[in-house]
Amino acid sequence: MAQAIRMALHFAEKNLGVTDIFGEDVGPPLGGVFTCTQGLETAWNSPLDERGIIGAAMGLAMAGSRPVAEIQFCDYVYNTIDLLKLAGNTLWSSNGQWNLPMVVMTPVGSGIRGSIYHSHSFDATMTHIPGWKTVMPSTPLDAYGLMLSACKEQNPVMFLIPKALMRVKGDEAIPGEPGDDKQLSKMIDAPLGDRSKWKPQWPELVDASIPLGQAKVVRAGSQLTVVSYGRTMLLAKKAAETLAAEGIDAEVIDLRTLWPYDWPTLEASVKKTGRVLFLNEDTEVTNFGEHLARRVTEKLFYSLLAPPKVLAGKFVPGIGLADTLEAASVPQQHDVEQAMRALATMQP
Amino acid sequence: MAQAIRMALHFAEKNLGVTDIFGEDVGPPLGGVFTCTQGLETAWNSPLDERGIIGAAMGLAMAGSRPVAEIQFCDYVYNTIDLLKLAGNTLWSSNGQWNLPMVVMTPVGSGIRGSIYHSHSFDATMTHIPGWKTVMPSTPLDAYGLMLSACKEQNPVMFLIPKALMRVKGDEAIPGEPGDDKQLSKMIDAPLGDRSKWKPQWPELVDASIPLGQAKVVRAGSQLTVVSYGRTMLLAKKAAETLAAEGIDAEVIDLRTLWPYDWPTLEASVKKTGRVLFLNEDTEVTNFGEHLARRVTEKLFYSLLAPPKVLAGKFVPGIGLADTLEAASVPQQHDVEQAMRALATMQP
Amino acid sequence: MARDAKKLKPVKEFKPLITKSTELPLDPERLRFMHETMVKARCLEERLIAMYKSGHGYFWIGGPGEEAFNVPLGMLIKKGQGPAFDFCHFHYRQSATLLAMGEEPMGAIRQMKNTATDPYSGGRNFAGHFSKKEWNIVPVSSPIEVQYSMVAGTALAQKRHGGDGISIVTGGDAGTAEGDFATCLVWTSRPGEELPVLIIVTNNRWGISTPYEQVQGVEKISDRGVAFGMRTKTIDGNDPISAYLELKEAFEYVRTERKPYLVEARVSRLYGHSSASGANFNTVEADCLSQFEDKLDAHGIRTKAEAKALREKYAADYAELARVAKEEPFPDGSSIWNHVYAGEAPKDPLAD
Amino acid sequence: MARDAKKLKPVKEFKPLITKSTELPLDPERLRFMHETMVKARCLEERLIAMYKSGHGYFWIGGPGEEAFNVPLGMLIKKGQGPAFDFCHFHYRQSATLLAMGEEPMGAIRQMKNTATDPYSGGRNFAGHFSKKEWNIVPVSSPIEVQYSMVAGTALAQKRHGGDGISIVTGGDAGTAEGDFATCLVWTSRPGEELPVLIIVTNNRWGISTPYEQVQGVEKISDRGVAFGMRTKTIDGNDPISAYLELKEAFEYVRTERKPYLVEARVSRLYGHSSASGANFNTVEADCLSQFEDKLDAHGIRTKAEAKALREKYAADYAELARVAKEEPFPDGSSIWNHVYAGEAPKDPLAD
Ligand SMILES: Cc1ncc(C[n+]2csc(CCOP(=O)(O)OP(=O)(O)O)c2C)c(N)n1
Ligand SMILES: Cc1ncc(C[n+]2csc(CCOP(=O)(O)OP(=O)(O)O)c2C)c(N)n1
Ligand SMILES: [Mg+2]
Ligand SMILES: [Mg+2]
Repeated sequence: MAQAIRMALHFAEKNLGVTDIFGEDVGPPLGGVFTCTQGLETAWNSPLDERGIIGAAMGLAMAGSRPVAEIQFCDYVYNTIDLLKLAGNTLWSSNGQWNLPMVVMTPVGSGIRGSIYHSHSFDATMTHIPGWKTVMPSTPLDAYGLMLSACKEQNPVMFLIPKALMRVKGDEAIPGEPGDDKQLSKMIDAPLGDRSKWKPQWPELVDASIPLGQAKVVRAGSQLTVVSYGRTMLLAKKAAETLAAEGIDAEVIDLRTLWPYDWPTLEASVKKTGRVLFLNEDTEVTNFGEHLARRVTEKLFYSLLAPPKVLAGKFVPGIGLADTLEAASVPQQHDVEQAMRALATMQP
Repeated sequence: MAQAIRMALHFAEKNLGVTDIFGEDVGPPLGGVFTCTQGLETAWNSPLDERGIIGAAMGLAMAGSRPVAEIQFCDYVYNTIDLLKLAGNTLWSSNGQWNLPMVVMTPVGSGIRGSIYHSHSFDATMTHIPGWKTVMPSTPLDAYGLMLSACKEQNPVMFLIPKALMRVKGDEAIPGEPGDDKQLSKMIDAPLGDRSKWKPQWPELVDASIPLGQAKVVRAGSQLTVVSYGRTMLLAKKAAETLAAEGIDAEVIDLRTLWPYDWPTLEASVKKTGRVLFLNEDTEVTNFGEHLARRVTEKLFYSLLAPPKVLAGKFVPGIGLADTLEAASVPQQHDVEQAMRALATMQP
Repeated sequence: MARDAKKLKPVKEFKPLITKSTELPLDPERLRFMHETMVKARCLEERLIAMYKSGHGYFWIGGPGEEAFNVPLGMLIKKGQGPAFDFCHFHYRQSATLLAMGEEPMGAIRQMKNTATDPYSGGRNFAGHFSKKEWNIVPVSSPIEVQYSMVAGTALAQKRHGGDGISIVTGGDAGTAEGDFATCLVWTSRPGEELPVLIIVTNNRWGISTPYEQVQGVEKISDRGVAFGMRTKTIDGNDPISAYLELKEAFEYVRTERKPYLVEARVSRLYGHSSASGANFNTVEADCLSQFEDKLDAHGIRTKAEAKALREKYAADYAELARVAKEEPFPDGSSIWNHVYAGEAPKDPLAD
Repeated sequence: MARDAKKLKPVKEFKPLITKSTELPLDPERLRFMHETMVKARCLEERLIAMYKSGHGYFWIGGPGEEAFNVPLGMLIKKGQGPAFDFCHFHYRQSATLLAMGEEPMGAIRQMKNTATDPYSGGRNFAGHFSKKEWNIVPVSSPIEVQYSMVAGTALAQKRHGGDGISIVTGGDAGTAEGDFATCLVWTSRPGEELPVLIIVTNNRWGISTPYEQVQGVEKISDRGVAFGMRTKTIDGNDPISAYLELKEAFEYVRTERKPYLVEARVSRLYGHSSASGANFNTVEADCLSQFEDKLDAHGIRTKAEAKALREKYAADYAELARVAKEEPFPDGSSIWNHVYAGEAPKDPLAD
């Protein structure tokens, strides 16, 4: 997924008017702690100051530039919430004068043994901030296509990158990318050692953008619906396969855009199955899955065969380093299967 | 309510070990923009720096002092969310070594024509932060009693003050307060003009603390439950009276402590009525009312006669200054009545 | 770009700075413009206060007492849209600057009254919260000091764009305690990437009720720029002549060197912090307007009687404008859905 | 208070600073202690790196290269619990300071291995994230620079408490771009309310991969304190003798004057930023330990052979400790509910 984002940003700086890709260690030589910005022409290193990063992105957008700003880990975005709110209300406060075409991207979630400060989720906090669009892909192809749309947007977009999936290879190739992984790596991954003379060789990329606001039905099913995004999406997909073998037929929806989200797709699915699990890994109190559950319950109550279920992170102050702690804190494969099974078979 | 908080803080600095009451304009001469800290011995003016305020409170708590820090309006707390998270995880991260006995208080909500930046709610954001207790009174007596408990706590407490109720007089007196409002004002309100020689005359106050985590059934009823807190609590109470005249018997619960909240009281009420409205004025996406609705739905689904309803603020970037805008953005008396009526009469 | 070029002309064309006809270091025409604009600004703020006091507005905040600084500031701004022109990141005391740039007073009055016609926020925001995209005036927002974190962004675009457009940021003394002020110093002074930002602090020695001396150990706020290798100075913001000359020097440096300059201006706060603190005239602090009027009179540039007449004229004009605004409609409740997203139809996303 | 008094004694008692028996300005015993502690610190970090590289830990970050500064720092700290003693607001490169204060190395090894026995975080936090309430070592947390916002709080309590306890805060050069660094300068220098804080910046001229010169226009970071009227200096952090003497002067000032002092120490980063950047030895930067060993040898205080023997001894000792830690259990999954709230039983608040 890191490569997909890098290719999307390359396409965007070449074709979509992106002028600045910046943040801590985003420029050469490192090109981002997850390599998402290696070899990009407009990438530069900022001071270690998240408030300055968001503020500069806002200013650039105001002056007609098109910034993509990175917060190195979403764990470090929390001293900028006022600025994120401001970016989200500037158009509204000025009664339509100042829109802010800017993208903020940041790695989120658990799964790399990141301990307390490299495991945070940001979807709950972000979806509570009006005026933004929020995206979270679970495949490289979606990451590519959604990033292109983000870079075309007239409004601020928060692009959440599930860090557990950074190095995961997708089933579907990005148009233009060579079939061979090694070849791609040779072309666009910076070499070890001295990089001062290195230049990437970009594949011929095309505008395979994916509109914001469209969910994807990853697996059609009839007995229950699972709605997820990011790392837990993969758990849901695998769990659906496991349960299929047990005779439970689950529909799996990848939300992809968290705000504005694809209500028609959700509605149709829940009307069909009558059972729905909202799955994510942010802590579970005042969680975005609870918003989705509330809306489904309010609107589709009389179509429901069982209470909508939210499976999310435990309400603990952090994700501990030891594997045992992380496993107990955020949904694991087993938890997802169990929740789906329970939901599918629940009777009054 | 401002006087109640002031009296509680006086009691706390005299009897509960509170050492520092500080924030912007908290000390003399002003004693807080809402007069909550007039005449207090340990009140002092901080630099205009919210991060410094929260940081200093944490440091004071670490060193064995007992701070009550004020953020002048919750609208200005959003650049400190990282510090609030840190305060909430310090005990946990240090495996039990460092607890932080500190109180942060801040005015919240609409109702004073505060426009975009003096109308924010903070309950959704705050209840998503683990390790804190969060309180929001709707009467002066509760404000008094909950503040005393907050000042005794071993853990960080966020004390949200509904600013629309700052000047509202309660039905029940605070033990020790003179029956006559004018007399109380003469005793403890700072005079206009030169205050350098003024000293308050405190009434004889007692420890009327109210334990954190206990809701109050404000009105018993059988046909539906309304759960609220703060400004909207008063709307709920009044609406219940109006609806009673129409033959609809509503139970009204004042949550008072948002976290940890009083699940047994909620559960008992919803089991009885089968219909529940969660009412607050924070924006409605990823809202704390949605958490409550989710829990009720998951646990009490088969007792429900209608879908739990969340009535909250519209998902707009701000509350506009003009009355028309504010009225359209956050629940008003009429909206609450209408929602209760609809809920009470809803049939499949 | 055609449009840009058209806007290049300043508010008013003046003769060369130093003239022989007076000992004052500015030509009389400029001095009279300055004075008249200061009068307009004072009368406008006093009208807004009067509106507040008579219930035609919920909250007042503004810049009376700072006119001697804010008017020269506006006179030096290169107004227009886009990176070729100056960007203005202002706080809530900048009405005099807008007037000096040529803005009509009616907008401020409408915003005070929160009518739908308010050109800055459509009745959504407080008085003094200007926003004018045509002139690169970015929305004034209530949170103190956030503008100092944004200004590097517009300046970076300007540096890249070329030309002499600069970014200007203003804020108060107390606000410099926020980390954003330091952010501004850091981001505008990166080696080899210095940014054309005129960093201004108007020091009135108060943050609401808190005296500067009680909470800040910095003698001269401008000194905070020294470690960053930037030019700095502290100037008298109560004298419009010296303010003009000092600002002119700073503007020229930033425009041509494309580097930051930190200017602290000492100013008065003549009606207290805001309506929340009563908005009554403060008789202790220096009144830059009456001082300037004394000087103009002494130098035979404008007599006291003329000055008084001007004050009366504008007071009457703005009272009339307020009467007009009072008849204008408030925004419709349903308009809360307008402009949540650019390019999208207004709607409640959760409506059935 | 009885307990406080007992703890007053420093790590080790030394003779007077300057002795006649050597040209070096510190007595041989102190120099040998310093050296041995530096060796311990280096060996400990190298063991942690080895653990990481062999899969016995997920992430390493620490302070090799900073021993010449961090050991003297620890020697000067007045350790104990409560406001009578020094409070330590450290970042993640401070292991040498803890060892100099008398800490056992086993804790760091356990934290690296994230065992339940980790005394700092119970297997919850990364290596180098110390916390020890008994010695006022407040929890090291990953977010850069937040400690600079908290330090005023402990110092305020200390100033009020009386005595000579001070607060010490450490962090890196890149981090000074965060607003919290400025917050620290503002809050420690309020007029008449100055706080006893030793503000330290260890400048290794890197923030992960970003060179200092690329992003910061400040020549000497210590200059940022000048505008605030505080004492400042930039010192050589690679020489433990001068670091000791410079720190001693600063400690004494802060202890007795009860005012802040900003010290910037120039240090090396000998194994790169962290395990994320490979954690390999950097042969370009100065190695304070081998330089010090040359000096001690030249002055006949400790021969190279003795130094080598010490290194071998501690390397072996810590390898053994790591073997012990490897056998220790990880925390139980259910322990996530421990210590969410002080004084309350562990539980999932949403459990049925
Ligand atoms: C972040 C933030 N904190 C607090 C406030 C409340 N507030 C409004 S103005 C003000 C004082 C500002 O003082 P100063 O920066 O000196 O500017 P002045 O008003 O004196 O021009 C305060 C505390 C705010 N608007 N924003
Ligand atoms: C608020 C925050 N932003 C980003 C990071 C990621 N990060 C960890 S260390 C580091 C560089 C710190 O550099 P410096 O302050 O110079 O300290 P050094 O590591 O060089 O000692 C960064 C960017 C973080 N931990 N916290
Ligand atoms: Mg001021
Ligand atoms: Mg560094």
